[in-house]
Amino acid sequence: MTDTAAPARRLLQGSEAIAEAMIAAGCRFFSGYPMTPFTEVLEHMARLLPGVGGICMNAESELEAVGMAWGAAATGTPAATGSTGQGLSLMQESLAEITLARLPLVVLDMARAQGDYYQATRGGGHGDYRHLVLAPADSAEAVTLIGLAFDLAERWRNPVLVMGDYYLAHTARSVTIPGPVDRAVPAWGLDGSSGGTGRAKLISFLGSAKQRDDVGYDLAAHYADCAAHTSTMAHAVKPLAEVTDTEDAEVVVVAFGTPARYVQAAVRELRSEGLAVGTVRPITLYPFPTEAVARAADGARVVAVYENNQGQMVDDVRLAVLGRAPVEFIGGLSLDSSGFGIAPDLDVRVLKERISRVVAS
Amino acid sequence: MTDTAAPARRLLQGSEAIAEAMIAAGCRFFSGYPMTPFTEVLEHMARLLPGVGGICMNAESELEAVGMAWGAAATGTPAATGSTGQGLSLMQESLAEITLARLPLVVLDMARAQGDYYQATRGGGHGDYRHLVLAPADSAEAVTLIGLAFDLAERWRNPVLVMGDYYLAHTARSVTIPGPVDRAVPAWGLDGSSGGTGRAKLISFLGSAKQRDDVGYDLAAHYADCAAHTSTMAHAVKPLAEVTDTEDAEVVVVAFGTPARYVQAAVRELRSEGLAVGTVRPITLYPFPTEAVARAADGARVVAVYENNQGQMVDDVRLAVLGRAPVEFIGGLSLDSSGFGIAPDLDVRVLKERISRVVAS
Amino acid sequence: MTGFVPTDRPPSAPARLVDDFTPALIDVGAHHLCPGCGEPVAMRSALEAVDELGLTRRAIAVFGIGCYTAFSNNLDVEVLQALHGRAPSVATGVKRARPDSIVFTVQGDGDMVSEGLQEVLHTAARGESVTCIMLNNGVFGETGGHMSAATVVGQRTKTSLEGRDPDLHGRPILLASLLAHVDGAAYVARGLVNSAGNVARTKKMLLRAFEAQERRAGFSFVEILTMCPTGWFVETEEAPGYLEDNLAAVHTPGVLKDEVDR
Amino acid sequence: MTGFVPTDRPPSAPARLVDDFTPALIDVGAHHLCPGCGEPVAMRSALEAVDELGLTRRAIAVFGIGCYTAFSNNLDVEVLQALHGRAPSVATGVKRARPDSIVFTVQGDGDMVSEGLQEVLHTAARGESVTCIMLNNGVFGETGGHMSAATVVGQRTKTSLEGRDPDLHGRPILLASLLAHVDGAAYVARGLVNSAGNVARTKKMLLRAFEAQERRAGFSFVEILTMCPTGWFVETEEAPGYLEDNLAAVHTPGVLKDEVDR
Amino acid sequence: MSPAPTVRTRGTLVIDIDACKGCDLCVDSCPPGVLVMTEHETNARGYRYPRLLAGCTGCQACSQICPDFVFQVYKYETPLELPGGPS
Amino acid sequence: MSPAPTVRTRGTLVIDIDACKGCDLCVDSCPPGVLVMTEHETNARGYRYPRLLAGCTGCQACSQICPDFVFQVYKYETPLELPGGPS
Amino acid sequence: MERQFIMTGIGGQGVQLAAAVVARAAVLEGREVQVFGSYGGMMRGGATESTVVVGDGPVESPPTVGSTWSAVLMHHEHAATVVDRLAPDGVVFVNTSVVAPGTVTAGRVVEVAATDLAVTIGGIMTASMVMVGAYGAATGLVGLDSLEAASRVSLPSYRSRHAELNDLALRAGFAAVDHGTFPAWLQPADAR
Amino acid sequence: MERQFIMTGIGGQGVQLAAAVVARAAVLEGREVQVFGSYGGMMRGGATESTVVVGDGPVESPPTVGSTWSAVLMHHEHAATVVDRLAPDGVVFVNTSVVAPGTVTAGRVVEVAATDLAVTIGGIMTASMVMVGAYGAATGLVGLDSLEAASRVSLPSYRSRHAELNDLALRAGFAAVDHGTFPAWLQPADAR
Ligand SMILES: Cc1ncc(C[n+]2csc(CCOP(=O)(O)OP(=O)(O)O)c2C)c(N)n1
Ligand SMILES: Cc1ncc(C[n+]2csc(CCOP(=O)(O)OP(=O)(O)O)c2C)c(N)n1
Ligand code: SF4
Ligand code: SF4
Ligand code: SF4
Ligand code: SF4
Ligand code: SF4
Ligand code: SF4
Ligand SMILES: [Mg+2]
Ligand SMILES: [Mg+2]
Repeated sequence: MTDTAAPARRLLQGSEAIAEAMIAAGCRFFSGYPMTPFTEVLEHMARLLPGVGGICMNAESELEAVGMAWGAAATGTPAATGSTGQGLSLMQESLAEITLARLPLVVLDMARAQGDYYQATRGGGHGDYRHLVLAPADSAEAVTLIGLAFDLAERWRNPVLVMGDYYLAHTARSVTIPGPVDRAVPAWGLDGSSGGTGRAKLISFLGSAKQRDDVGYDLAAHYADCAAHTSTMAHAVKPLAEVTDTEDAEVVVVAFGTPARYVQAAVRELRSEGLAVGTVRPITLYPFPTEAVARAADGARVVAVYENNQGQMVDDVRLAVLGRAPVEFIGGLSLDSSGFGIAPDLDVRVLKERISRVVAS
Repeated sequence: MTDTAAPARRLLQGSEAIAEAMIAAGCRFFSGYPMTPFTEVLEHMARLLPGVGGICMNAESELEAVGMAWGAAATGTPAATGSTGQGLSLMQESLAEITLARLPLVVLDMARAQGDYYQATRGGGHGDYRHLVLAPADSAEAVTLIGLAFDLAERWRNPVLVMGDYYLAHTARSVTIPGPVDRAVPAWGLDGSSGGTGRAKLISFLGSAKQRDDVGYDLAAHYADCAAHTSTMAHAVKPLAEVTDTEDAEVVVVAFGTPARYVQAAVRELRSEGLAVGTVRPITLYPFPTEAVARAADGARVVAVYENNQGQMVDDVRLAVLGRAPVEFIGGLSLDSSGFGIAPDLDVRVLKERISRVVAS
Repeated sequence: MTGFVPTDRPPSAPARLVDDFTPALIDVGAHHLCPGCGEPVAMRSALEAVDELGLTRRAIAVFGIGCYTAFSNNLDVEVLQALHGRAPSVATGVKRARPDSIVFTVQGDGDMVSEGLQEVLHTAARGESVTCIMLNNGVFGETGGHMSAATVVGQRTKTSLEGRDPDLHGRPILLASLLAHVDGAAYVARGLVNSAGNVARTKKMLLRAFEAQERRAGFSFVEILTMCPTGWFVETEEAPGYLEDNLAAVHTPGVLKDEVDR
Repeated sequence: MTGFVPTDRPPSAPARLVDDFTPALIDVGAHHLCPGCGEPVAMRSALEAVDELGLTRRAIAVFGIGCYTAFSNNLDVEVLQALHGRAPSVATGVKRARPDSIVFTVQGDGDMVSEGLQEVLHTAARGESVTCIMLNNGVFGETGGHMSAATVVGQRTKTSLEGRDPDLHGRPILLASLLAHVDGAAYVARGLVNSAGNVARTKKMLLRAFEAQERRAGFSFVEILTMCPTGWFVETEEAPGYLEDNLAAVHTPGVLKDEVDR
Repeated sequence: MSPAPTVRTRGTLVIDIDACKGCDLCVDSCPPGVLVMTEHETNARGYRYPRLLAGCTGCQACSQICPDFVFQVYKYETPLELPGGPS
Repeated sequence: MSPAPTVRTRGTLVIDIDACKGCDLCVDSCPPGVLVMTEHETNARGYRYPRLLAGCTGCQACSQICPDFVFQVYKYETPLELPGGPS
Repeated sequence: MERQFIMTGIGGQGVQLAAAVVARAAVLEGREVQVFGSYGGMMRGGATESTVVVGDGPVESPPTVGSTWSAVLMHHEHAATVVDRLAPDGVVFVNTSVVAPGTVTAGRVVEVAATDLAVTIGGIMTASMVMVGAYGAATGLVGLDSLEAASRVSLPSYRSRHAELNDLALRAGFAAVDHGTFPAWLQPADAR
Repeated sequence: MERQFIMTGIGGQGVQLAAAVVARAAVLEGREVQVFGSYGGMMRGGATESTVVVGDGPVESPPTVGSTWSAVLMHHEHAATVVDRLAPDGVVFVNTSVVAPGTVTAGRVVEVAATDLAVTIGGIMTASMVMVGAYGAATGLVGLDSLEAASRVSLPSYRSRHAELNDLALRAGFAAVDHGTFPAWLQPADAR
């Protein structure tokens, strides 16, 4: 649904809003392989990028998509790739090593439910690495977080994952696409020009020490640097969360992404029915808003967690609450037969019922 | 190092012990792609399997290796594959879906340090699925756990991951390989013979409902079944841990795999020097021995966690301790320049020093 | 209505049933593929070949992911569902573990030429005794009509709206032609199902491919060009002609290699 | 000692230096590759070609993972280290983002014919304006001498101790030959470095491949057969002959395709 | 009025009208051209569908090309002469 | 005693003995065959290494084939006649 | 304040387009809007449903709603699940050319013979537009001008010749019912 | 009880093989054994080290040890890191053909001109075997018979013609030092 009249506010489906936001954020390279509901973002990028002098590659597989994005990122071009969680599974080796090569990259997980939380926040690949993870709850927020993702990727030279879902992709909202951001080509980007200077650039997940510096590959040092960097980043990046009505809440419900919108709606109704319920919606999944959750849990009798999966974020909630209150899982995988991520459970009545049960217990 | 004299006890390197134990456990199909320190297991399997009528495939990549193992597993043949954590990254899509296809498979992660804990225990792939994870600390235990892995895989029709490392692969010990286990071909295994009966078998990660049953792919039902199965399995499988000297311990150190042997040695020395230190070594990483850790933590002043990574299992320890005692991370990634997983930190003196610091604090 | 023969019940004059509604080894005839889709026709041919050769009780089909996957839980031969691109390796595992079975894959061009090109080439080079069947419509039907590595130059798809442009998107990989150059492949053929005559010719190729497997001559491969009116953005009745003029003009049908008797 | 010319210092008679210790664009001459390894020789040729064509200030090398990776942090051209098998896609990303650069990959046969076969084929089909260089020793040198998809029949490796057996392991993929059949490839050649003459001939191929890229003729590819005495289990001095008699007898050297001027 | 012309008919069909998706493939592939699509009538799913004229040969071209397995094909033991033919 | 035979020598080398890994490739590739490996002497890393006889042409065959970049090759401005030759 | 509007029918009735026109019209009037569409697959005759939420501030509702202030039923096939969700005082517009009059008893019912009207103006496929015109008239959720403007930008360029027909349909619907019977807003958007 | 034995040298000295022979000999005597070897890469002259732990019960030591009861130094190059780890009363065997006598001052030193002895018996590459023979004699950690038996099974079949030479070397070493000077065990394995 494109609003060609292009007023300040436009009615855009999530996929298109994300694509437009990426272009505005300076993204000039995108590569992907179709998979619902990521496909639509790819289609929009294929349509939009050439117009701004960018490149969109219809890669022949997810492995090739992430490889292409890697190459473009290494030139300092703001780049992104993505898929559903399933396609991202194929990219895990590269995603892990791109992080160790200290390259900025924005990765979209247009997930099919919320079962990719572990993959996104723990890194499904090998070794110690972390991506920053942002989870918008609607397309308006997606527009903001996409901008943030490119900023963070550039600032930290680290992949930033943005987790969406089928609802986000297919829900149109009136959004405002911000003005374009100009990103300078970073000094470390490859373009060939440093060849023959005696200091030709090297970008490698094995570290950037050169043999002429008498170091050779010093993997231990490189990994230690990367680990220190991850830790600095994790502490420096501000965890974001939307907190509602938790001051006096007996029950605090934690949920993220589009499902959180359903939880919030259910909680609003329960509040209006006189129940002392509040919500925390983590917006950054890594770093997790541990403090916001801990603070909300402090006065609560019980903390409930809703996720459209078998219980993954609940780990992070428990780590935040650390015994201050019991943590109850009220989620569970819900999917219709398309498998794309439409969830029968995402119904305010169902959620009210589950939350009420926790309140009553 | 092969002891061709073949007495009851043989001096076998970890890789060879694992291979011999797999053969004894009934493994008749193995596929892999070389990557140190997994390569050696592959070489031994290539040598040993033909002799027992089994098949070892030198796959052209990790993706193809896991595909071949998938096919063999679907025939009901006890099958295994593996790699390092890096190679397993490439297998994540398949490993996730093999689980949803309810197939037994043993997967070796001959890891390069301990950075694959998240990947192994959370599933690096998409969606909700879990592998059972076993982490031997030496080749003798590896022999036992390999047997257990094949038993569990068969019993639960679920992949079981065995996590080793460079030390395990390259350390020879005197071990006894148990007698061969005979595994019956399961009724669900494909061999073509059910064709034309009106009830031809179907093995699919999309569920095994057939259109003639008027169900079509009922993904929601299938995923719900799988989730229920995972949960039953996680509760039924007995978590294993080796616990030493925790009754009176002020400080409990938690560590797994070969590094735990170093921790135990350090703790033995500290005990003999009069310090009240104990250890918990998780042997099953999933299900995690939550109770054993919780019990050990109960009287302790502090729980310390050593891992040769930037802190991954520490999540599970915190989830087990749940605030009963402070949990301190005393690990950190340590690697020599080969990158294969030899760790300068794995030195009893270094570990004693770190543990003493926790005791003193 | 005069002039029409009644077709709502079997004939009253003595007659022999020569073709029944639901083809051999397909459980349920109704399916959700689009009107005019060539894939059900190709599936039918493959299963008829299995049936005619008496391989029903030994056959194991390994499915990739594409529109044809709708048949994977609808057959009366054993089926193993593999991931997008991965069927040849999975088939290899099956065949090596059960050497007496007859193993064939069903994959699309997106599956086999894009996502999983390497799998089929390695499987062929290994001379693996399996049969790979590719339903080639030059497009990702399932995701809504995107360009694949087999899309021909000029073909309109959702990702090549102006037609595939060789300068921008490169040229198609002619998989059967490539496979014919791989040593381990014993039989390589390319058929099409845009007319009854071509369906019959394609069936012969399938029969020969299974024969190659039976005789352990090596890897066998049949590519079947199928109509995808939806993904091509053409009317169903134009699709057979579009197939002929576009796809078949580049992916030329015929037997490219037959070393079964060697 | 009589009869030997002193070689511990430059000559005292007037003379011109025609070849220096460390080749052009290699930072440090010393490396840890095995005695008699052909890979440093191939690396040298590739970099000399870059140097001679004046491409030094525009070149970006994308490395795969194999023994040659030892050179990836040892060059005076820009280097991007890719994963095992993945260099062609990474090179594609670089080239598309920086169309004025000259992008080439350095990969082994394990990297390119086993793990990453699909990447190079797709890159070629796309007609990507990059040069892929494969160092083919028919073996995974780095992991200790295992069979690759390019290992020739009869070749002994750690995973084919009795020699590669076509019935068990299949037959090698002749990548250059296959690529020559892919439309987007403009230049495809196979050289070898087992003698000074062959080194010179191979260098010419490399020069031509870079020229193809400069002229945007399409994808260019040079396969270089290299000695791996360690992985072949032969003495260093036997390796050049072994290469000739075994690998080169199957992977036949020569220019397989040259459409640069088209 | 001359007697209605007849046409030699060696086969016939049963058509599962509601299974048809109106793609026209059968019509185009019938060698004697004895299949014609309805013009306005649609089946339960809203598609036009084929009807049979006299002159079917029982060749199975329609059943082999039909993506929706709509046809049963019969061959008469003795060919019939049915009214119809070129009109 | 006749005068020692001489041989026309158009080039010469500097050899970085300690960089050599004793692979013999240079020796086999030298067209006039003026490189010979030591028999017992080894370099610092324990490898035999090549030595040069008179008659080098400066053709660079050795330097182009040497995997360890052991050679500097010089061409004399005027060829020398050095003692040596067939012995 | 948020107003929900669910439109349902079967594939081919133009339901998604008509709902999008209402949504765009609301955007043109400065409202905040959210639209979620779902279709029952690629076959003809499958269920198709669109949920539109219009608010004067950022929409808080999730993409699908448990309770709706208004609904438009184009076909009886999948109407039940929508009627179920109708708020007690909800307004429901029924296409009585297809759905037998009197079938729907919940909420406050507005009956429009939309398909008949559409045929009259010369395009059976504009029935949904007729319905949306009527909806605008009765609720004032969006005005006729906005609907017409929105209809134009919602059509793909190669279909612009349909624009006139759509305008006719919108107007026919607008004229077919009483105006302002079930006001969506306390005051119109421009008076805020 | 556990006894640690670290053998170190440079690549090409046969260190890994000799250490494996000690380990296998201990297995033959019914002990529990653990061996971890590390090599400095594929180049000649790199460090090579093997850590053997022999116990009468399951070995508890990790693969590498911080402190060792005994060591064999074949070359001075990488000896320091081993001498560092020698227990205060540790026994260290020094190949004085290569390491200058008197160089090592830590622990209780046994000097053996192993390379010279090896040359005498006709195989310079058996120096490590000589050393191991001497080690067996002085410590009794393993007996000569076990060493000889272990040596034979440790050789790859295509090298069996070296077996005799190895036996000679083991015996030469065994004869070169005083027996039982630094007993590893309180009593021999078979008397347990
Ligand atoms: C790894 C992975 N990537 C992407 C997809 C999404 N996907 C499903 S089918 C398909 C394309 C199918 O095309 P083809 O194989 O040609 O079959 P067709 O639908 O044309 O019959 C894609 C990209 C997937 N299932 N898995
Ligand atoms: C995904 C992955 N699998 C396996 C490896 C281990 N590995 C490193 S190099 C190599 C083979 C190298 O062979 P080739 O490309 O022929 O290069 P060569 O060493 O022969 O020069 C392998 C398998 C890896 N690095 N990454
Ligand atoms: S999209 Fe194409 S391939 Fe898929 S069902 Fe429709 S016509 Fe067939
Ligand atoms: S293993 Fe082979 S390729 Fe690797 S360095 Fe040694 S000789 Fe060269
Ligand atoms: S059987 Fe042959 S002749 Fe009869 S209707 Fe079908 S296609 Fe026509
Ligand atoms: S081919 Fe089948 S589906 Fe198509 S019109 Fe004919 S009967 Fe109907
Ligand atoms: S330069 Fe030529 S002639 Fe001189 S030593 Fe080298 S190879 Fe021989
Ligand atoms: S080629 Fe080089 S490394 Fe080999 S022997 Fe000659 S000088 Fe030494
Ligand atoms: Mg297709
Ligand atoms: Mg190689």
